[in-house]
Amino acid sequence: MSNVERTGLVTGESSLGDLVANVVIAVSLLGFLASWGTIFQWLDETGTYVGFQLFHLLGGSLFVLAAGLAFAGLGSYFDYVDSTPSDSAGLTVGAIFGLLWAIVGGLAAAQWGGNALVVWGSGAVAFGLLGCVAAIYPREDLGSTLPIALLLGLIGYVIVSGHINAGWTWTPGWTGAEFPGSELVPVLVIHGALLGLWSAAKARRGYGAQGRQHGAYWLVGLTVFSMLGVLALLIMFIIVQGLDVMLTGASLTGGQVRLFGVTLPWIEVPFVTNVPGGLFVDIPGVMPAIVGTLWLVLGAVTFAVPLGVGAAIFLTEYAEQGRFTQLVEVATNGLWSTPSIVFGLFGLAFLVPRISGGNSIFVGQLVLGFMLLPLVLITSREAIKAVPDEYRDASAALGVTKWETIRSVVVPAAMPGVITGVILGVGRIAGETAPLLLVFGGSPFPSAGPQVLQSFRFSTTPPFVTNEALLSPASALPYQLYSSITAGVFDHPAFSSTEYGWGTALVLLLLVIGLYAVGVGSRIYFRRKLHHE
Amino acid sequence: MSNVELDQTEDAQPDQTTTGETDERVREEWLDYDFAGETKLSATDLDVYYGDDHALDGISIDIPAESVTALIGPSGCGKSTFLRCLNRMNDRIKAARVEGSVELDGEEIYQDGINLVELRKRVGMVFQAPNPFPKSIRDNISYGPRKHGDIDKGLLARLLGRDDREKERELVERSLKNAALWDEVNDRLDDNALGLSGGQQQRLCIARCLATDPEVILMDEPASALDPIATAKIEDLIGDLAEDYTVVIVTHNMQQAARISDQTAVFLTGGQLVEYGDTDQIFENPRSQRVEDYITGKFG
Amino acid sequence: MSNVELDQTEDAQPDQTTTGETDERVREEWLDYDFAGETKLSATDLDVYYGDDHALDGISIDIPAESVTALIGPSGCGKSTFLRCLNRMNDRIKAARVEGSVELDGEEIYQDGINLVELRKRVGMVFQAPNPFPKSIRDNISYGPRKHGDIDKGLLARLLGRDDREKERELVERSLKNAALWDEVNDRLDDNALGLSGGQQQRLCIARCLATDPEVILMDEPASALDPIATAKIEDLIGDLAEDYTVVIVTHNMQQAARISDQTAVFLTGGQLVEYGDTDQIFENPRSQRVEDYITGKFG
Amino acid sequence: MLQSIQTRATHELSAAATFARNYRVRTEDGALLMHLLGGLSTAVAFVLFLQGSQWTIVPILALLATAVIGWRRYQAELVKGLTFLTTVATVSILSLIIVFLLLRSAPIVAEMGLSLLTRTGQPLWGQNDVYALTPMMIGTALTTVIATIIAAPLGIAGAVFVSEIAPRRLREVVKPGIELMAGIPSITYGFIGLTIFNQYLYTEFRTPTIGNYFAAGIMIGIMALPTVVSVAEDALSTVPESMQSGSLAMGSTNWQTTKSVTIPAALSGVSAGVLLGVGRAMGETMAATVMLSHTKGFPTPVFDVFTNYGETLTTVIAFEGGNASGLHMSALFAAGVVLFFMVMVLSVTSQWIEWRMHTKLGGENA
Amino acid sequence: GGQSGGSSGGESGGSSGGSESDGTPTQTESNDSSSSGMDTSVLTADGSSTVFPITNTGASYWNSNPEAGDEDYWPQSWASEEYDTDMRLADFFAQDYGYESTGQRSVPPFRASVALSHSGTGVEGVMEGRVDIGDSSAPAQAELAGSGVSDATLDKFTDHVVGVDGQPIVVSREIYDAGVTQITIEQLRQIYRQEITNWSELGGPDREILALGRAEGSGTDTAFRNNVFGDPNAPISPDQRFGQNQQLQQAIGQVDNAIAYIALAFVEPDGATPPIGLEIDGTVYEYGNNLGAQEYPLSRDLHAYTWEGTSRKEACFINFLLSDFGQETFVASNNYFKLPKDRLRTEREKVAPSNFS
Ligand SMILES: Nc1ncnc2c1ncn2[C@@H]1O[C@H](COP(=O)(O)OP(=O)(O)OP(=O)(O)O)[C@@H](O)[C@H]1O
Ligand SMILES: Nc1ncnc2c1ncn2[C@@H]1O[C@H](COP(=O)(O)OP(=O)(O)OP(=O)(O)O)[C@@H](O)[C@H]1O
Ligand SMILES: [Mg+2]
Ligand SMILES: [Mg+2]
Ligand SMILES: O=P([O-])([O-])[O-]
Repeated sequence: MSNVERTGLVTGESSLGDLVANVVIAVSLLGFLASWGTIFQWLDETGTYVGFQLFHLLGGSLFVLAAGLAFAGLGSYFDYVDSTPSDSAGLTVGAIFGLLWAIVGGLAAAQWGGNALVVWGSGAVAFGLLGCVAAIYPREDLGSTLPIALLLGLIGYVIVSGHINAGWTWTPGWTGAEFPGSELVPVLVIHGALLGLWSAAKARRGYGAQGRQHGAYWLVGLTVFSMLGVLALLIMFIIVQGLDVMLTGASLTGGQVRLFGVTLPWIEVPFVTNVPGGLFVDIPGVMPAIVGTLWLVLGAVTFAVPLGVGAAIFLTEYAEQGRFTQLVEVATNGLWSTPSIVFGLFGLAFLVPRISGGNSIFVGQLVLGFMLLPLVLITSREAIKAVPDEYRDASAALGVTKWETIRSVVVPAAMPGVITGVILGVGRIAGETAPLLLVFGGSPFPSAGPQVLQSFRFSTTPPFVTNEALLSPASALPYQLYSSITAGVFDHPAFSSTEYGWGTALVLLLLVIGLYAVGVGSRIYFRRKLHHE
Repeated sequence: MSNVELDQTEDAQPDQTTTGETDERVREEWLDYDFAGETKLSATDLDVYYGDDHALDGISIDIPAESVTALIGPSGCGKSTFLRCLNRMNDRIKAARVEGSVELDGEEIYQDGINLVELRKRVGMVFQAPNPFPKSIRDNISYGPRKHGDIDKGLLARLLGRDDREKERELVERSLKNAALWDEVNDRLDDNALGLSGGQQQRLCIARCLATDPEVILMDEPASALDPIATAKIEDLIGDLAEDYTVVIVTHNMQQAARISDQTAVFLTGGQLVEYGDTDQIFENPRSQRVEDYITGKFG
Repeated sequence: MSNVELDQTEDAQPDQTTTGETDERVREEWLDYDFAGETKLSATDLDVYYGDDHALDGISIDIPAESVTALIGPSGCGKSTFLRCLNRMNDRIKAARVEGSVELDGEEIYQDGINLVELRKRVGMVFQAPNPFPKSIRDNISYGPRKHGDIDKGLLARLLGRDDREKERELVERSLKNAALWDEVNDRLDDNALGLSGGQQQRLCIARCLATDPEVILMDEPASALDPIATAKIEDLIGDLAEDYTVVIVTHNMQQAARISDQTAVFLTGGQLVEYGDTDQIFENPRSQRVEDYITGKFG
Repeated sequence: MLQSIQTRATHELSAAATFARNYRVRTEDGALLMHLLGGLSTAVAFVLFLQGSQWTIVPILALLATAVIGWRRYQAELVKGLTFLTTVATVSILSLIIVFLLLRSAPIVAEMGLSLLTRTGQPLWGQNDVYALTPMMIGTALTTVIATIIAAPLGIAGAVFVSEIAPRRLREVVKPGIELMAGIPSITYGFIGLTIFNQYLYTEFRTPTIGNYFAAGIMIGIMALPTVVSVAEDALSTVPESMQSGSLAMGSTNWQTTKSVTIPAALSGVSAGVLLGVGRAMGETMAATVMLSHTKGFPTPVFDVFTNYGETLTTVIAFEGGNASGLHMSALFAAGVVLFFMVMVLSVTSQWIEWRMHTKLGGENA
Repeated sequence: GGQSGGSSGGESGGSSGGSESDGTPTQTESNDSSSSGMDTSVLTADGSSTVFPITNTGASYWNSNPEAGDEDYWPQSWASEEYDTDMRLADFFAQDYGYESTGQRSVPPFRASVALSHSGTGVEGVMEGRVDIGDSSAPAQAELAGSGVSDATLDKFTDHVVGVDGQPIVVSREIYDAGVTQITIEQLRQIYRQEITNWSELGGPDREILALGRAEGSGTDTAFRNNVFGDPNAPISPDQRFGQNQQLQQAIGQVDNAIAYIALAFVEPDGATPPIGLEIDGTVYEYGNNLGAQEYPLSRDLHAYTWEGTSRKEACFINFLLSDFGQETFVASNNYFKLPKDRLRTEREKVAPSNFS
């Protein structure tokens, strides 16, 4: 990555200072991971590992950090270790240390002095000031290590000595909740490890501008990886919970598919192809919900794409850029951030009585279409704006009219952007639940999907065409998931409600993530294509 | 360029007033200048404003048919603006306001009811950076004629058997040959035009312009984005084109202007046309001091 | 520029092999060339690749201290690439790979463990388009020194009474004066730098660079985005700077190179350094035919 | 004052007249007729639809017919007209939403007046025709604040990481990955929150109820995170490379450049991203609906996020929308109005900030 | 479009093969019958999660239209011995109302679709014409109490009672095991007024009471307030409310200190939601013993409301639920009480085929 980093990484022989800093970094990482493991209950909080109690290990790791940091700071100060520290660790660091020490001071005062505001307040202020001054007054190498070392040592002592152990609880007066040591200790260690990591990373590069960069990068990097880890865990969790359900009775060749009169073996996934309700299903599935979702998406797209693209063309190609376009822009952005439940309310008040009199697919399509519309408009506009003016000029210079230019040059060139936008938008509305509760949902576990195609009827009285299925309620994946969670009266020997819910969640996740992947992929593809040719 | 002027940086600037007067005199002189060919395009008292910005200041000039006329001058002096006046591409710029008159074959193009489509078919344009459409080479060439209804190869036409493929094939071949590109691309007419090199793309743009059979070709620094070899090819091509077409070319490269043009017009800052005449005369013996300063590289 | 060469377009290109040989001979000659001053920067067998693209091809050159060295050559020949090698800004380009050696005062800058911060403090850079930070003029100037910890004026410093305002004031004044901008902006040092004109912005960037007290100043076409008057000011400034600093400047304007530089290096397509020597000699009497062709405007 | 309005009005009028005249001159009679027919049939269709008439189909067919005939004769004019119609339709949808929300919330406003938004005494909801949105507003505020505390710093850190710190390889994986995460349906988050997180907090921390503002807020924050990262990263990566090069060439470190040049220059874009995330958090429905306890009241102290009360503006609509009628329904619409305006304010603010950035930096390529 | 109908709507008995033939006849069938003037559109129902098990199971059977002799669903013991028919289930119950038989599995004379929310929604829905049948576990007037609905409007509801629920009080397993197996109705009231907040006050462990409730507007909630507090709008303050019975049931199972009122179908005497006895005026009402008794104040009727009379289609389906087969299969097997003989007779009369000839 950064060249600064690269050079530094290969600099010189590893000195004792580097070694200590590396050890501190490694120990903080271990403590960090172990604490998360404890919170996720992968590690037993009362268990014994490598001969020590888990909490003693965690507390001990803080001791190690404290000692290492003290060495790193003092070593640099007394010139045992090469470094280029600044005059002071800086105000931000001072403020943070002050805050941390203020918490320590406040708690300590409350512990020994009582719960009066004067007592813990003055304790907090005194310690806070001390911490702050200790951080900013001495040179950077001392200011950014010693206050932390002291703090970590203190926390480590409290944990190892058993003042705070798994059974201990903190019951603050302002809430009914209680905070047990079994959860507090890992939280403390996580934060302690982050502090130690930052400080050690700084020391590793000899403080100064380079050290600050190193410290910041480690801190940000670790935070971001934890965040990604949590997000990935969420997805993994759904997959783990839902996969068994989804694959119940599935086989690679068990199914059959008819192609040109020949019956061929085919993949069989009953959970995906079966209906949930009815009597004759061994393995209830989500087929009607998938069909319902597809109809919803199809309707929304048919409604929103022509409107959105049309409006985008008008706004970019025809309209004078002025107050009117600005108004439309504010309106579309507003529409884009309007909560989905508000769309649902609107559908309930405005569309339901006028169209179907009750929940129906058609109203659901329209409401989702309203939600899709601003996204299609915004992305189409961006895409059309991104078409280089050179194309328009070239076409005009050949004596081609505006509309012909739009049709033959602008729209084709903007198409990739529009398509990508639409796919991403579809991914979004396919998982939308809230408005469906109000305007769409019918039987949560139907025994048949909506038969839209078969239901067209023509007549001589207006409205000439009717489609009963479109005007009836149905089920869709997110709606079905909601029903499984809340109603859950899904009684079938094959699955419990929750199992069925996880299976539905997985199918929904696969569908939506699949759509997103196609969208993101197509954007990358089109971008590459555009840049390479 | 010789090295004689290299140390003249510190020379005193000529007095501003004097220059003005000189220019005035010079100008009257070249207004009477008689070119060999007949006049194809003629601008009279042309002023262009961008908002309050006076970009062209009373330009009057006659451009003869079937020859190459070069427009040179420092950046921002209005060369491109003037060029775009000649096929009314300035109409596309909201802020631009044009006053005065331009005649094509004696017919005023700034009159109400003028058919812009027809005008731009007759006065084609090639831009600074090559800008082929992201379509196949063939479609790039036939784009103009198809939009004008000269070639019809839509689905309907195909169904009705009124397909103009043969006509299209001929047109593509002729245009590409005229633009000296046929030999390089005839085996990949259906490839995307964006896959061509810069020089090929620029010649494709010229071919595309030729396909609509224009009378005048305007070129705005057509070689400035190209490497020397591609530039040389384009320059050769321009020489050939001048046999059948009236070519007006903007360039910032004075050697290029000198090499390829028959007449040269020098614009200077402020949107003034300071001198216009035979290329040899302009470069060897400019009448105005400012033009001489410009040509010898004192500024710009 | 004289008109002598104007009709030489059709001249036969010199045979490639011959040229190569000539260049080789020429090169050996100028490698022995002795400059007046001591050598500040010296590149040896420098190759740069962008992926598979060979952008610089074995460049060896000694750049003398306290003088102006101009790099000229057609577009894409690698001038900017070479310049960026001198302060390792090429490290930022992912695709770029540098081989060979560059020494600053005899110290190799392409060695492991080099302190890039220190290097770039000593070798400053001014870019083609002015790029001031969206901060006040004062903060633009003091940005570098503050980041290096030479000036401290944060809240903390103020609280502790360690405020370096006086030092900052002096530095700002000195740098702006050196960049010939002080008179124009001294009454609005706290205004946003983006409010300055292009020429002023560029001089601000130069002042910003001077504020970190570099030894070498690299400039990549610093005046190409500016109007003639601003250009003239920058050129004057460069002349003055050469008294204290080593200036290396890339320009596409040959007159400019001739006007302001002491030595000139001519790069030609393919990333080769074809000729290097005293500016007067290069422009009056180039040894290589290709350089002469280039200088007289046959291409580029 | 009055005069200036008058001159302005005459000015606008004359501008409109000029526009009309130009339009009249430039457009052929047939095309004019077509525009007229199209506009008329759309208007009629809309009025009929408003009344719920089954005859709505007739003007729609007329519009279609006009379009089909127009396509053959005046294609360019037709397209211009049609695209204009679509634009108007987009704006009308927003206006319709506003109008209907306001109309339907009028009864409760008439009944409760301002105390709809300020009442703190019992009864709060349902008794004696009293419906106060105050507890839900507090609930929305609490969840939004918690979500913002999660999403804003982490989101910005993520954006900085992706655009400034991560090596290119990693970036090419992480960026699309985060975008994928933005697509996970909120009901899925809700399901996890309900079965895992609620449960964890209840057993470990003995929270008064299963599910509370804290849990919901954190879940919503995680949900809004990818949006913030994505938008903020876009803003960071549009900071011109030349500015960063300028800083680096002066010998500052990458981190100094990020802190002192890149982030300040992208600040408006980054804050727009955060505001967008906050808007999402505020409007988030499903996760909160399945996670909260659906009892209405005020936590004491007000920042007790583990309180047994749990209802937000969105959840009350989703939870009770199905079986409400009369004043109760009207109160839910009022909740929708409050929600809508809060989010609208955020949206307009973020647009304004972004617009400021453009003018300040002088366009994208400053 | 027969093909896609076959794959999407085919209820093909668990195998994906052979579904192709299902689609097309459906269409012809419904075409024919609609031309004969019969309303064959989908019958929709919505509302109470308490009534849902009854109507939904009914709808499943109805939609599946099993053949006589299908031992799982329409066994000989019912078809030939009770009803003396060899027709399919739905065909048989529909014929008296003039519907033609389809003779096909999974193709009923008309489909039934039952949605799920609260009683309030069902009552509103049927009133506003959004659905044909409104399920409710509390009387409509109690559901609508306080919303200003006039008596004239209330008169337009046609009440059909399809089963009886004896709403039990349940607690978390831990509480039950700790010995709290019976409380008085006064203690129950105090719990839901937050006057008793700790189980130790009831002889249980020292633990906060987590008083759980159902959503306002649910029949269970309305009935509870009506029956325990004497007013459907009585203010009660449970700690937490849930949308449907199932969610409530789950929550009780998850925690160790909850109490809740719930529908019979969701009680698990040996599982996570054990019922406790309720002492009223000296009588102890216990699960499995006397919850169905008329005197038990929490017992309640389960309604299937129709609006402005009952249409042929609605009557046909409700009659199906009221049949002996229906009472046994949909009501009793879902843990509810069947209607007593005399009430059954009056209810059946309301929807008798003779009303529709
Ligand atoms: N679209 C426009 N809007 C406003 N001003 C413009 C516009 N285009 C050009 N100008 C201004 O008009 C003047 C003439 O511009 P023009 O592009 O014609 O110059 P030029 O001679 O072609 O310059 P160059 O050699 O840089 O292309 C300049 O001052 C320029 O800033
Ligand atoms: N970031 C890059 N990635 C890949 N190739 C590059 C990159 N930068 C430059 N090149 C290539 O390296 C060669 C030299 O480029 P360089 O920018 O050094 O030329 P230059 O002499 O400065 O040209 P100019 O006068 O146009 O600025 C060119 O062929 C160019 O395409
Ligand atoms: Mg130009
Ligand atoms: Mg360059
Ligand atoms: O029967 P309910 O679901 O309305 O309680």
